[in-house]
Formats: sequence, C-alpha cells, structure tokens
Amino acid sequence: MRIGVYICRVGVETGDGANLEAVGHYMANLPLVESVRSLGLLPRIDPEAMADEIAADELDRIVIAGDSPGFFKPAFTRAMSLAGREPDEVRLASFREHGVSGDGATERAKAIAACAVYGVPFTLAARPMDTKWNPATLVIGGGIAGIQAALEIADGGKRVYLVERTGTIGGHMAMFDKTFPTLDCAACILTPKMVAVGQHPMIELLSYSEVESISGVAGAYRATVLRHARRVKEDACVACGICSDVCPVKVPSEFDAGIADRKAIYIPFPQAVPNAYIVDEASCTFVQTNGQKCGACAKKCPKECIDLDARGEVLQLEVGSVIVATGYEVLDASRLERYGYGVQPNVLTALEFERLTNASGPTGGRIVTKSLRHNKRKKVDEWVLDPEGESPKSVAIIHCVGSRDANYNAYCSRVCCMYSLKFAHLVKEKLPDAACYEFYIDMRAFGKGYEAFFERIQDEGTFIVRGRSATVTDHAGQMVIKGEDILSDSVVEFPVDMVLLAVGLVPAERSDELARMLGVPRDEYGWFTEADYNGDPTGTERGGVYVAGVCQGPKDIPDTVAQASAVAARALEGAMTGRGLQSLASLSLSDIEARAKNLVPAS
Amino acid sequence: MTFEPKIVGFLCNWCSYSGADLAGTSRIHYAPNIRVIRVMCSARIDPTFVIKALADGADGVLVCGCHPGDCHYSEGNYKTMRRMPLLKRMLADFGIEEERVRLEWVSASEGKRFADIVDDMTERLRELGPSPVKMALAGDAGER
Amino acid sequence: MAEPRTGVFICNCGTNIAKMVDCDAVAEAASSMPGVAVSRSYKYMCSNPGQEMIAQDIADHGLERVVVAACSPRMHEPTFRRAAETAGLNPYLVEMANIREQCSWVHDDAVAATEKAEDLVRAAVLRVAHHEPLERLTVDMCPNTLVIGGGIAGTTAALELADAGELVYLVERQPGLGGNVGRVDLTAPYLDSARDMLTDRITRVVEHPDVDVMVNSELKRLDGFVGNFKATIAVHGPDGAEEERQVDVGSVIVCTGYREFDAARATHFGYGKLPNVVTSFEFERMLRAGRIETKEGGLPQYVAVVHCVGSRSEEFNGYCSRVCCMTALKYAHEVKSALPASYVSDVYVDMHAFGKGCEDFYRRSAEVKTLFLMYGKGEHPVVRRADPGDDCEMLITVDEQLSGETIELPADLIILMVGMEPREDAESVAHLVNISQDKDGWFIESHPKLDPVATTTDGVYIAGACQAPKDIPDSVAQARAAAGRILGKISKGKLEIDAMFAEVDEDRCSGCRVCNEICPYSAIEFDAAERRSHVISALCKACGACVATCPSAAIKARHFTDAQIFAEIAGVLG
Amino acid sequence: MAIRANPKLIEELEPYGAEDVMKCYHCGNCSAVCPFSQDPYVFPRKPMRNLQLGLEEKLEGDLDPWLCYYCGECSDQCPRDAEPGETMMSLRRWLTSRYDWTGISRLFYRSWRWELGAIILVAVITAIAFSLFGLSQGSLADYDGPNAFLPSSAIHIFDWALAVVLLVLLLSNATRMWWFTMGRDKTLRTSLGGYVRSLWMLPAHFLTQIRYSQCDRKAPWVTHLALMLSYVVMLVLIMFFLAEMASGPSIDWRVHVLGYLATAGLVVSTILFLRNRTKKSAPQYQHSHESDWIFLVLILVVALTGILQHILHRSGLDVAANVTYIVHLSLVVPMLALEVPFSKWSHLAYRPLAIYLAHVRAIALARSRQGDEAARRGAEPATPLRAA
Repeated sequence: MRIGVYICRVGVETGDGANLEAVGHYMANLPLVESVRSLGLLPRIDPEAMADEIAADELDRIVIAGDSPGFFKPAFTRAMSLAGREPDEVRLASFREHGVSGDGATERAKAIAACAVYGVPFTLAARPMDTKWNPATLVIGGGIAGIQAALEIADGGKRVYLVERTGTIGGHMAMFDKTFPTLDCAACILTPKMVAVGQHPMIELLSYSEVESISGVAGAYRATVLRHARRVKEDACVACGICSDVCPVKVPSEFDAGIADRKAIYIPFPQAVPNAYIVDEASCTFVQTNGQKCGACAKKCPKECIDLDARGEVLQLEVGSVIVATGYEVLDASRLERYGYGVQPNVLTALEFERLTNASGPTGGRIVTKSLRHNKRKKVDEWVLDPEGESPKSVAIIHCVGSRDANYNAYCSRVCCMYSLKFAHLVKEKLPDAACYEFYIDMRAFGKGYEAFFERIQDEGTFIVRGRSATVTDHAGQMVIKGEDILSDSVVEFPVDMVLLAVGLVPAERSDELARMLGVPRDEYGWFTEADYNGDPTGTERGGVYVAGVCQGPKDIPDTVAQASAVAARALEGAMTGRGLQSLASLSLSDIEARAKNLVPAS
Repeated sequence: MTFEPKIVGFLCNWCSYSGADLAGTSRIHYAPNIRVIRVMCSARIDPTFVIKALADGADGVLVCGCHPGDCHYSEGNYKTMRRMPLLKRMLADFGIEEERVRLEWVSASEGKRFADIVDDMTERLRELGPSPVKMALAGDAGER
Repeated sequence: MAEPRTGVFICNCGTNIAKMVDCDAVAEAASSMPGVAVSRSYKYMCSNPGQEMIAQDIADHGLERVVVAACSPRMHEPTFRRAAETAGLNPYLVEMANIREQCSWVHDDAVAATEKAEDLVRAAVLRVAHHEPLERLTVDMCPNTLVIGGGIAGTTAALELADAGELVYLVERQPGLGGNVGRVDLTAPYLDSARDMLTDRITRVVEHPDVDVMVNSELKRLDGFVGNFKATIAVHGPDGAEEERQVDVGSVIVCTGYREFDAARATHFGYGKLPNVVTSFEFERMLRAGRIETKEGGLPQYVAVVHCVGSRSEEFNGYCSRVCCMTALKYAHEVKSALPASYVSDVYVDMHAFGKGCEDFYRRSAEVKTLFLMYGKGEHPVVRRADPGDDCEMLITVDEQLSGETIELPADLIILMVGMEPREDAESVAHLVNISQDKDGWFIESHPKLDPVATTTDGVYIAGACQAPKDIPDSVAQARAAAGRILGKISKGKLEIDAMFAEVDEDRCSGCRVCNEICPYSAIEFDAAERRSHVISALCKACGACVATCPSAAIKARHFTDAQIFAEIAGVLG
Repeated sequence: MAIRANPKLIEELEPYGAEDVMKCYHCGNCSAVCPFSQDPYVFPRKPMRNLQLGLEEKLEGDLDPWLCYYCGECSDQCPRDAEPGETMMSLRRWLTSRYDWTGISRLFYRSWRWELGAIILVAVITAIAFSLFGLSQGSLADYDGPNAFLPSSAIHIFDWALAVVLLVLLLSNATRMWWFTMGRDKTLRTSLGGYVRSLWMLPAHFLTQIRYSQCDRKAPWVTHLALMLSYVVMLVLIMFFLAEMASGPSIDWRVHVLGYLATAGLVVSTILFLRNRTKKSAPQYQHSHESDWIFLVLILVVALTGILQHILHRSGLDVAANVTYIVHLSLVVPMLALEVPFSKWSHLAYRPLAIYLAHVRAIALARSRQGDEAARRGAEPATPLRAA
C-alpha cells in the first residue's frame, strides 16, 4: 500500500503549538508513506488536479493531517474516486480534535498522525493504561450539576466531598422561579435534592470553601481546600435569624441578584443548605474594624454559635476522581451601553427578573417597575422596588445580549431563547393586559417540548419581532426600544416600561485558575475542553478529571443533569473497581505507535 | 367575641408543606386557625379524611397539592383535582356549604400564597359561622 | 388497649418557639394526654444535650413512643430518629409536631399559638400511638444489564457498564452495530471522522469480555421488576433459525434511536419525482463515494440544502429534530470542498446553532459564501423543474423572509434535511418494557429536568434519540448517565426500599384492579389465579394514591395509615 | 411575482469592495442604529440582503446607498463583522459604474491599473497637446501678455468645452440613474408636481450636505463639506474669473483671496482624509479602495501644482510657471475628465440627486400606500403601539 500525506490547516480555533514541520518529517519516515506535502493554511484544493497527482503517485491511501482536516476530506475523497482509487481510503489525523495543544503538542500530533497512517482510530490506540483508584470523589461546584453528581455517587455508597464557593448549595437554579418548558417551580424540584445532599451520610458538604491546589495523578489526587470562616457554627445554628435582625449593615443580596438587600450576617435564602447563617467579612463592621466596633449579632445569638473571630481552615483531601461543575456567570450587561443597563432603572437582566417574578423574591412575585424614593439617611433619591409599585404596561425582552456577537461572546448561550419565552409567559400570566415583545434573531427552541412551548407563547399574544433590537433610550421619561422588524421590513420603536436583557453565559470566575491547577485546557471562550467532542463530552485530558454542566459549555438543566449523571458513572467505575484510566499524556509516542501497529486490521 | 373557626389542612409533603414551611422561614404571619396534617401526596387524601375532620368538629378543610404538572408523583394531584369536586357535591347534599372544603395548589416557593389562602379562608368561615355538622352533633349531645 | 408509653419533648428553639408559644404550658398539657409518661420542655432539643435527654428518657421511662415538638420534620426528623435509634427505639416510632415554621413563626397571638401548639402535640401523641416499628427492606440487585439497541448510545452505555466490570447483554436488531451514526461520514461542527469514533467503540464492545453482543436479535418479553428482571431475547441465526435466550438482568437501558422522516411524504419537494432531489442520508453516501453528481452524471453548479423537512411543521412533525441544522451546514462545507466552483444555498427557518462550537461553525459557513434563505415556519419551499434556457436544472420557490420577496432559487442538486421520527417499533418496545410515549411517540422520561434518563418504571432507563432527537454528544452523555444510575444501584449490592410503602390486605382485596390502573409506577401486580392485587414494594414510591382509591379499603400505606391519620385529625380538633 | 436569485452576483461586486457582506445573518442591528434608515428606506440590511441574493434589478433601482454617509456606526456594532458601511460604499461604486453607459467606470473600479493608466494617458496627451499649442502661438518665456504661452482666453474656451462634455456625460448618467430608480418602476405614481416642488433640495443638499451632519460622528461632515465647497469655489473661479485668476504679478484680492481659501481647503481636507485612511482611524477609513487613494492624491497634487504655478508666476519665473502650468493642466484634465463622470467625484452629483429623487419617491409611495394602509397594518406583527 502507498500512502500520501497532506498537511493542511484551518485557520480558526487552532490548537496552538504543534511543530508541523517536525510532524511532517516524522510522517515521512513512517512505513508505506510515499509522500508528505504541506498545503499550508486554508488551501483551496482543486480535486481534479489532486486526482492527477494521486494517480501519478499511485496512492492507495491519503492521510490529511492538521487541525480539523475534515474540512478538506470531501475534496480528497472526490480526488480519490476521480483517480480511480478507493475513496474510502482517506484518513484524518485531526490534531485539534484530539487535544494537540500546549507542551507535548508535537508529540501528540505525531501519535495522531501515526494512527491515521495505520488506519486505526486514535482513541482506540491511545487508550491509557489503568491504575489504582481512590474510591473518594471531589466535586467542585454545588449547583444542580454538582448536586446531581454528588447524589448519584453517594447513593452508590461512595464517599463524596462537595466543595461549594458560596454559603449554600443550589447554584443559579435555586434563584429561578419556573423552569422551561414545563414551567414547574425550580424550588419544588431542587430543594428536596439540596436537603438530600445536606443529610447524606456519604456526602461531606464543604460550603463557603474553595479548592486551593490539586496535585497528584489520576486515581490519587490530593486537593487542598480552604474553608473560609463562616463565623457561625454550621451545625449549631438553628437559622432563627435574630442575628441578622440586629445586624446594622445592609448590602445587595447576591441571591436576589442585587434587587434586594441582605445583612452582613445573613442566610442566602430560607431553604439554604447548610441551613445556617453566614458572616460576610467584606461588609461586617466587626471584621472590618478588627473587633473595634459592633459585634451585636454575637451578643444576641441565643445559641451563642456566632464566633466573629473564627479563622478559615485548610483541609487536605485524598480522592481518585475530580468532577468539575463550576457552572457560569452572566455577562455584565452594562458593557452593552446601547441597552441602557445601569442607566435606565427598569432595564433588568435575566437573573434580576427571575428574582423579581419569584414568589419568594423581594416583591413576592409581583412584576413591578422601580419607583423613585427619597432616601433620608443618604439624602438622595434612589430607584427602589416597591412590592406595591406600579406594574409595567409593556415589557420588551431582548435576546442574544452579548451572545452570537463578535464584539462580545461569539457563541450562542443556548438557554436564552427558551428562558426569554418563559419570561414572556410569566409576564402574560401575571399581567394579562401588558404588551410583551420578544426581539430575537433565531428562535432556538430545539429541545423536547420546546417548539410546542414557543407556539404556546405566540398564542398567548406576545409580539415576536424578528430582529435584534438596537437601542433602549429615554424619551422624556418614557423608555423607547428601537429595532428592525425584519419580517415587516421596517424600523420599529415601541414605548416600554420594562426591558429584560437575555444576557449570555460566561465561564465562572476563577475557572482559569482551576483549569491551570487541573491541567485541563479551556477553549478560546474559557469553557473547559472535553476529551473528545463527540466520543467523550464529559472526560478531559486528565485521567479521573471530568466536567459536567455549563462549565463545559452553555446548556440547559436537562442536558446538565444528564452530564452530571454521566460523570458520576465514571467516578463510580473507579470507586467500584478500584481501578481507572490514567491521563492520555501518560502514553508515550512509541506506546501508541506500537499499539496502532498491532491494531491494523488484517486485509 | 367573634367566632374563631377551626380549619384542618391536608398538605402534600413535596410542594405545599414546603410552601407552608417557607411562610414560616420568611416570617409571613397568618391566622392561627389552621392545623396542618402532612400527607405524602394530595392523592393520598381519602374523602373520608375530610368527612372525619368535619365530623370531629372542623369548620373547614383545606386541601393543598402541587400545581398541576408539578406533582412529585407525576400525576397524583390530577386525581385529587377530579376527586374533590365530587366530594363537595356530595357534602352539599348534606347541607355543608361548599366554601368549607377548599382545594388549592401551593408550590414550595409560595409561602406568601399559602398564608393568604389561610387568612382568606379563615375570614370566609368566620362569616359563615360554625359548621352545621358541629351544631348537629352539639344538638344531639344536648338532647341526651 | 392501653396506650403505649409516650415521651413528649417540646423544643423552645431558644426563643424562636418560646417567645410565641408557652412551651412549659404545652408540656404541662401534654403530660395529661393519653399514654404520656414523660413530658419536657427544653431550650434546644436538636442540641447534643437535647438528644441525650431523649435517649436517657427512653431508657429511664421505658418509652415506646417519642413525640418531638420543634421545627419542621423536613429539617430535623432524621436527627431525632437517629437519637431514638441510639436508645434502641425503632426510628419510625418517633413523630414530630411542627410548632416553629408552622406555628410560632407565623402567628402573632401567643394564646392562640400556644393553643395551636397543644393541638399539634396532641395530634402527634394520638398518631404516634398507632405507629408500628418499620424496617427498611432490601431486595437483591442483579448486577447484569440489558441494553436494547447497538447504536452510539447503546454501545456507549454498554462499554460504560462493562468497564466497571459488570455484565451487559447488548441486543441489536440489525446484523451489525453502529446504528444511524454508521451512515454518517463526518460529524459537525469540527468535521471529525464519525467512522473512527464508531470503529473505536464497536471494536471495544465486541472484544470486551463483559459484553454479550447479540445481533439480529430482539427483546421478546420482560418480566419482573427492578433488580430482578427476566428478559427473553429472540436471536435470529444466519440461516433464519430463531433461538430464544433467557437472561437475568437488574436493569434495562433502551437506546433504540430513531428513523428518518420519509421525504416522499412532503410532496412539494418533489422527492421521488425529480431525480436530483436527495435526502441527507443519500447525500452522505455520495460524499463517501466521492461522487457528488447529478443522476445524469454531471457536476451540479448550484447545490441547495433545505432544512426542516418533516420537522417543525403542522402537517408532519411539530418538533425540531435538533441535529439537521448543523448537518446542513456541514454539507455546505463539504460541497464547497468537493466542488470548489459550485454555489451552495441553505434554505432554513431558524438556524439552530446552539451547541458548543456551532455558532462559529455557522459563521464559517457564511464566510465560505453559503447563501442563506429563510422561509417562514408553517410555509414550505416548492421545487419545480427549471425552464429550458435556465442555467440550472430546478428552481426552488421560497417566500424569503429576510428580503420579503418571493425568490426563485436555482438548483441542480437539492439535499433534503429529513427530520427524526420514533422508530416504527417504538410502540412495541414501550409496551415490552412498560414505559410510555409522548404524543410524538418519543419515550417519556421520569422527570424532564431532574431525571432525564430514568422512566416511571424503576430499573428501566432511556438514552439517546429514542427519548427525543439528539446529537451525538448529548446521546453519549445520556447513555453514560443511564449507566451511572445503574452503577449506583449495583455498587450498593442491594436495593434499599424505604419502609414507607403500600401493602394490600389480601383478604380484603376484591380484585377489582382499580389500583392497578391508578399506580403511576405500575407497582401493583394482579395475581390472576388468586384474583388479588399485590404491591411490589420495590417499585412503590409511597404516594398513597391507591390507598385512597381502593373501594374496599384493602390497601394500607405504611406510616400513613388511615388509623394514624384519623388519630391525627381527632388530635388537632382536640 | 417571483424574482430569480443570482448567487453569482456577489462575485461581480467583490472587486468593488463588498467582501464581507455574505457574513451578515440579519439581526437588523445596522438598520436600527442608522439615523437615516427610516421607512420607506430601510438600510443597510435590506440592500445587503438584495446583494446576497443577487437581486440585480432591485440593487440598480436602490437609492439607499446614496442616503448613507458612512459614519461607520453600523460596522462598529455589527455582530458578524459583515461591514454594512463598507458594503454600502461598494454599492455606491457599483451603482456609479451601472449609471455610466460608457462602461469606463466599471473598468476603473474593477482594476486600479486601468484607472491609473487612463489618468496617465490623458495627462500625457494633455501635456503634449498644450505644449504644442503653446509653442505654436506663444513663447515659453511669457506667462501672460500678448505673447503668452498659454493665454487664459484660450484656456477659458477649453475649460468651457470640457465643461460641456462633462455635463453631457453626467446628465446622461443621471438620466440612467433616474430611469433605474424611478422611471422603470411602473407601480410608482409620481407626479410632475412632486418633482418640481422638491427641486429646491438639489442645490440645498449639494451645497450644505446637511444630512451628513445628522450622523453621530460630526467631524467627517466638516472635512467633507470643506473639500466639496473649496472645490466648487475653485470651479466657479476658473469657469468665470480665469482671466483675473491668471492675471499678475500683482495679486487681485477680489478673486485671489477666495482662491487661497479654496486651495487651502482642498489641501488641508485631502491631507486629513489621506491621514485618516492611512491610520484607519475610524470604521469608514478601515477599507480604502484604490479609487479612494487615486482620487485624493490627484486632488492634492492638482492643488499643489496650482499653488506652485501661482507662486512661480508671482515671483516672475515665467518659464518655470509655464512648465508647472502644463503639469497642472495635465493633472486637472484627467481629474475632471475621468474622476467626475467615471469615478469617485461623480457622487458629487449622484448623492444630492438621490436625496432629491428619494424624497419624490417617498411622497409617491405615501400616496399609493394610503389606499391599502389598513390591510398593510394587519399584516404586521407589530401593534398600534408602534411609534410613528
């Protein structure tokens, strides 16, 4: 058999680092390789000419090597058939797709290339050896993904350490009111799981903690976890709330997305798990003044479980598997000045609206516009949410805020279309007379039951405007939203009382650090890179390190939960058998080469 | 002094009972006239429970379950939804005003809603006065 | 009968309860309630001293029942049950009265609140008298798993379980593994080789000692329940001979996938009439053969890809098939690669480029000058032969939304993106494994958000496109998820069943079978011989729907018996 | 009535600069941010769409590109980097070549070699022609007086001759423009009255370019206006006061002060534009077509040679002055003869004309719409709330 190698590159999202020249030389010396040609960046291949070349070289197999070489495969396949050769004999050495990046990129590229030359799938030849496995699992992130994964593993009778950065588990889902498309209430389906985590004998819940460092190898990782000082004894606190009644400090509540205040000693939300109060050292007078001032809460606590001088502690954990479920944050809407967020009082982000419309939110679920109030203490007029305030007569929802946009996030955030439709429903349900507009580009209702949901929203009388709106401006106290209504081919301006921004998702803060600690690459947008886009969407470069949920890329709750259970499967495998696969990097080029040789199908 | 009705509430464990708890954790005050009995699912609520409650002197019975579509057991609340109207019609034949038996959907995040329902029902029952069953029983007791 | 010796413990919860409820008064009142041997009020019952006090009293006073009036049982019931257990009392003999969340915290009239607290405590005392000691049952969990369908989802699930050392029976109808993915050359959005991915999986499945692959086979019967299924599989030999195999499995994963929409049904596209209108799968074959040609053997100058064929339409399937958009963009790239001189148009409704890397893929297809035309949902493009003199073979008439014009689009080759449909045998499979289908025929998951791979039948899971259209990564994730759920159960060895489940009193049962229908988990079996129904406790989720329904009051909900609840009613009403 | 799409048209447009238009996914952001984009002229998205689909006739009949002043806001905010502003610019170039019946314009825009070649050719011919003429009837040593090398009277006649030719070319092209955009649209119910009543807009917009000032970015308008006014002033001076301009050595303040101002205006504005384009300081300067460079450089050198010639003459160096004069003329002639009818300068005429026609068209449309107003409203997804 005579093999011809063609090295070409797609200019986009290239895995950095591989020395293609070296790879070329290496391939030239592989058995049966007749020719190695480099076609450079984004070559325009003429199949006819290529066919002549192939015929002249009498090639029986073509190997296209590079980042996403598949983009050129059809040209070569056609060339092969034009040359009267076996068109199926075009093999891909997909560098980027199999993790060619960073140091060791060239070696990895060579290995991938070798497999392609031998006609053996890389994933088959490059299957790492297995190794001893510590049955315990570390789950990083206490959102729905982390909760689900932790419960799956713990229900399997295996030890789980669940590390959560904030004072409670629950993540973003706990903030939501309803969940699309079934509109069941997030609390009803989430809180039982949270309670289960809190009471599970096999789960050690480390809330208000962060992973400081991770060392070791697949099956035997050692994690250093910093437990921040909660300053309230977790198991002793009965969440009576006397402490926060006496606390004089008010700061915006994270859980209420800033549309309501909390005290410096607070419980994120009533059903928080662990169900204990927490001192926010950043705003606590006592902490800030090194005990000079205040300390009222500690004096008032009937159970004397507040220790304002408590210090954080450092824990060492030994685990076999690490599950990353750090989720996301939402894009800072003030970056898009044209939508007036932060300037117009009644321009809200999606999360703010979730809290506003939530029965347990600051207005008890009443959708109201902010009203101007005079703050006597500060002596300033400020916009406040008054539960008795006026409800908006018209609401506009803008899709793709910062998503699908070269100037912000080029990617689609996957959930915005549906939650925007959900918002439209909530508005129509609570304010039947209010006009509601959706400004969208493509309505991405792809999931099970989503299309039907979209139709339902249309039937409810929401105006669906095809066209991403451009500006939100103030015309003499009246907000006006302007955009092109493409389907009616005209520029429209609507007076609106409230604008909801469907802000896109961005990776959680500190995920870059975490990626470095774990040695797991991230894509150009900061999402964790999976081991294999199709074949292994929840695995990573590192053996025993798995990713679940949005931290791997935007996705909705069902897909997140599925991924969470999927990573649990991997962790359980290790825990049950006491063995698991090492990192891909543990295999040397020669190992892979040798394996590939043996795997060559006899023909 | 005004008549203070006694209300027996049957709440499903997953949505409504959590909702009632949330009213507590959020310190939302409501009338002390209700006595809550927890069941796993509103579908467990046998019509005889309601009758028994009325017979034992309750002035009203409140039945709460998950919102349609939210049932922890996927469709239990639909059974309740069908069952209650029948029961009410039967009770009506016995001269029991239909306001005395009330079916409501309360989710785990609707603490406020639960409180409002209890207040509202208490108010209505105050206006309605003691349950005829109670009166009848009292009457019997008197004759003996 | 003599009431059992009961201890009542009133928690003050600091002042949380005490400031609105006169705890000592309640304790005092409780002491005179039936059977109460000891009644105390204490600052914090949940604290260690509090728990020790309970344990101590159980020992000292030989308590047979315990009532704790404190916070919500959802918060501390496990705590007090454990406390009782340490003192040797069956945890189910403990009852809580919620006098915090549902009393002291929600009332502002101390007298009324105290009165209410007394009622609640009385209810608990009367109720607990009827409690029975309950044991959590366990049933054996057979570690073997039956996977139905050998596509990408099936093979993935099988490998996941087998790699954990568990035995898997993989049943595939077709002669070979691979399913629909086997018909695809490259995968969107990175145009990686689908064949390599499949070869990898299939090789490993076939060579795996713990996977028993049965091709040309199908499930005939499934008996039993979670952890203890008996599956009957018909294996068709090459010579047409059919042999039956009986296997014991603890769990079943259904990965039967989908079939493509029959393009001929959407007549306006001219499929079957016009020679150069092909389906996506037919086009995949052209790609593989390296012969992207018209039937006449010429090279198409204009190639058009049409989205949503049979999807998102009133007349055919209302739902979105989820993968077609990206596959269509893939074709745009592939045509440009094979035929650089050609012009590619893409006729779509909404571009569903939602997956990771997909929006970039969409952008890139625009950069290689694909012409996108948007038609309205509910409308459809019409294909006709071009007129002589046109430089193309066919014309597609589209009410183009973005221009507001009716556009005639030239085309020599038209690729129809046919949507996904449940397989023709989906209904029979659903019937065999006792799961249900939605209105479109897809299998229904037990909860769309919190349990997307489980079904209402314990031990039976669904993964991949048989649950709803899905791309490869999402199918793989689901397949693993299903494996994960099963591994969790296997790893425990035995299935733990909560002590609260329903029981049928066989003597009272009239065999009317009303309960059989009412149970959402089909946990109630009918014994035809005995003409009695009985509950498979392993499947019962203790909702009690059957109990309330049974006309002959023959069903008992453990821990929520009629007697207990009647007692509670009597209690709250004083 | 179905329109045939032409996927090939985009290839025709690329040489004019429309390289990114296919990237557009129609979010409509550009049309919404543009201050000029209003019913019935919604752009840039709409023309971009017509271009993507290759709806040639629609594009030809489109006035929208001329209503855009390329402030660059749309390109700035475009989520797909589809360069709406540049696309409109390219369309203006393409339209110019479409209006031009000679086909020369198309040649120039598609290949700068042709444009530059033509300029050089015309320049050389002019130089030779005027040299021979000068030598034949005067002396190189004399700038003016009876023996003048290039007597202003003669030049004056030549100027007028050239002017007439240009006018004919421009008018014929303008007529084609009218035909494409108004004339051949049978559905349009225009009235002569409409044309007449709006006639004032032509000079008004020509001289003030007031619309330009409505863009968010004001600076370009000022420079643009300066360049245009200087040019017009210079044109008037030359066409009507050439004698006074050429007279000397004493300075005739009645005309020269204007001359100086105009020259200064030309030099400064062209230099500013050149600087912006080299620095790519704003979106509208990101993509410079060869024709843009040629145009600016040409004007600059014309102005400079003009100044030089003026100074030399005033300093009594008549020979040098005459030689410079030749050079000056050999640049002026191609600038007028080629740039005005066939290249960038033509927008001087097309833009005001387009604004005028657009106005007339809008009136006509409004009238024909009144009839089926109700029906149209019903068809729209939007509501009575829609602000007028």
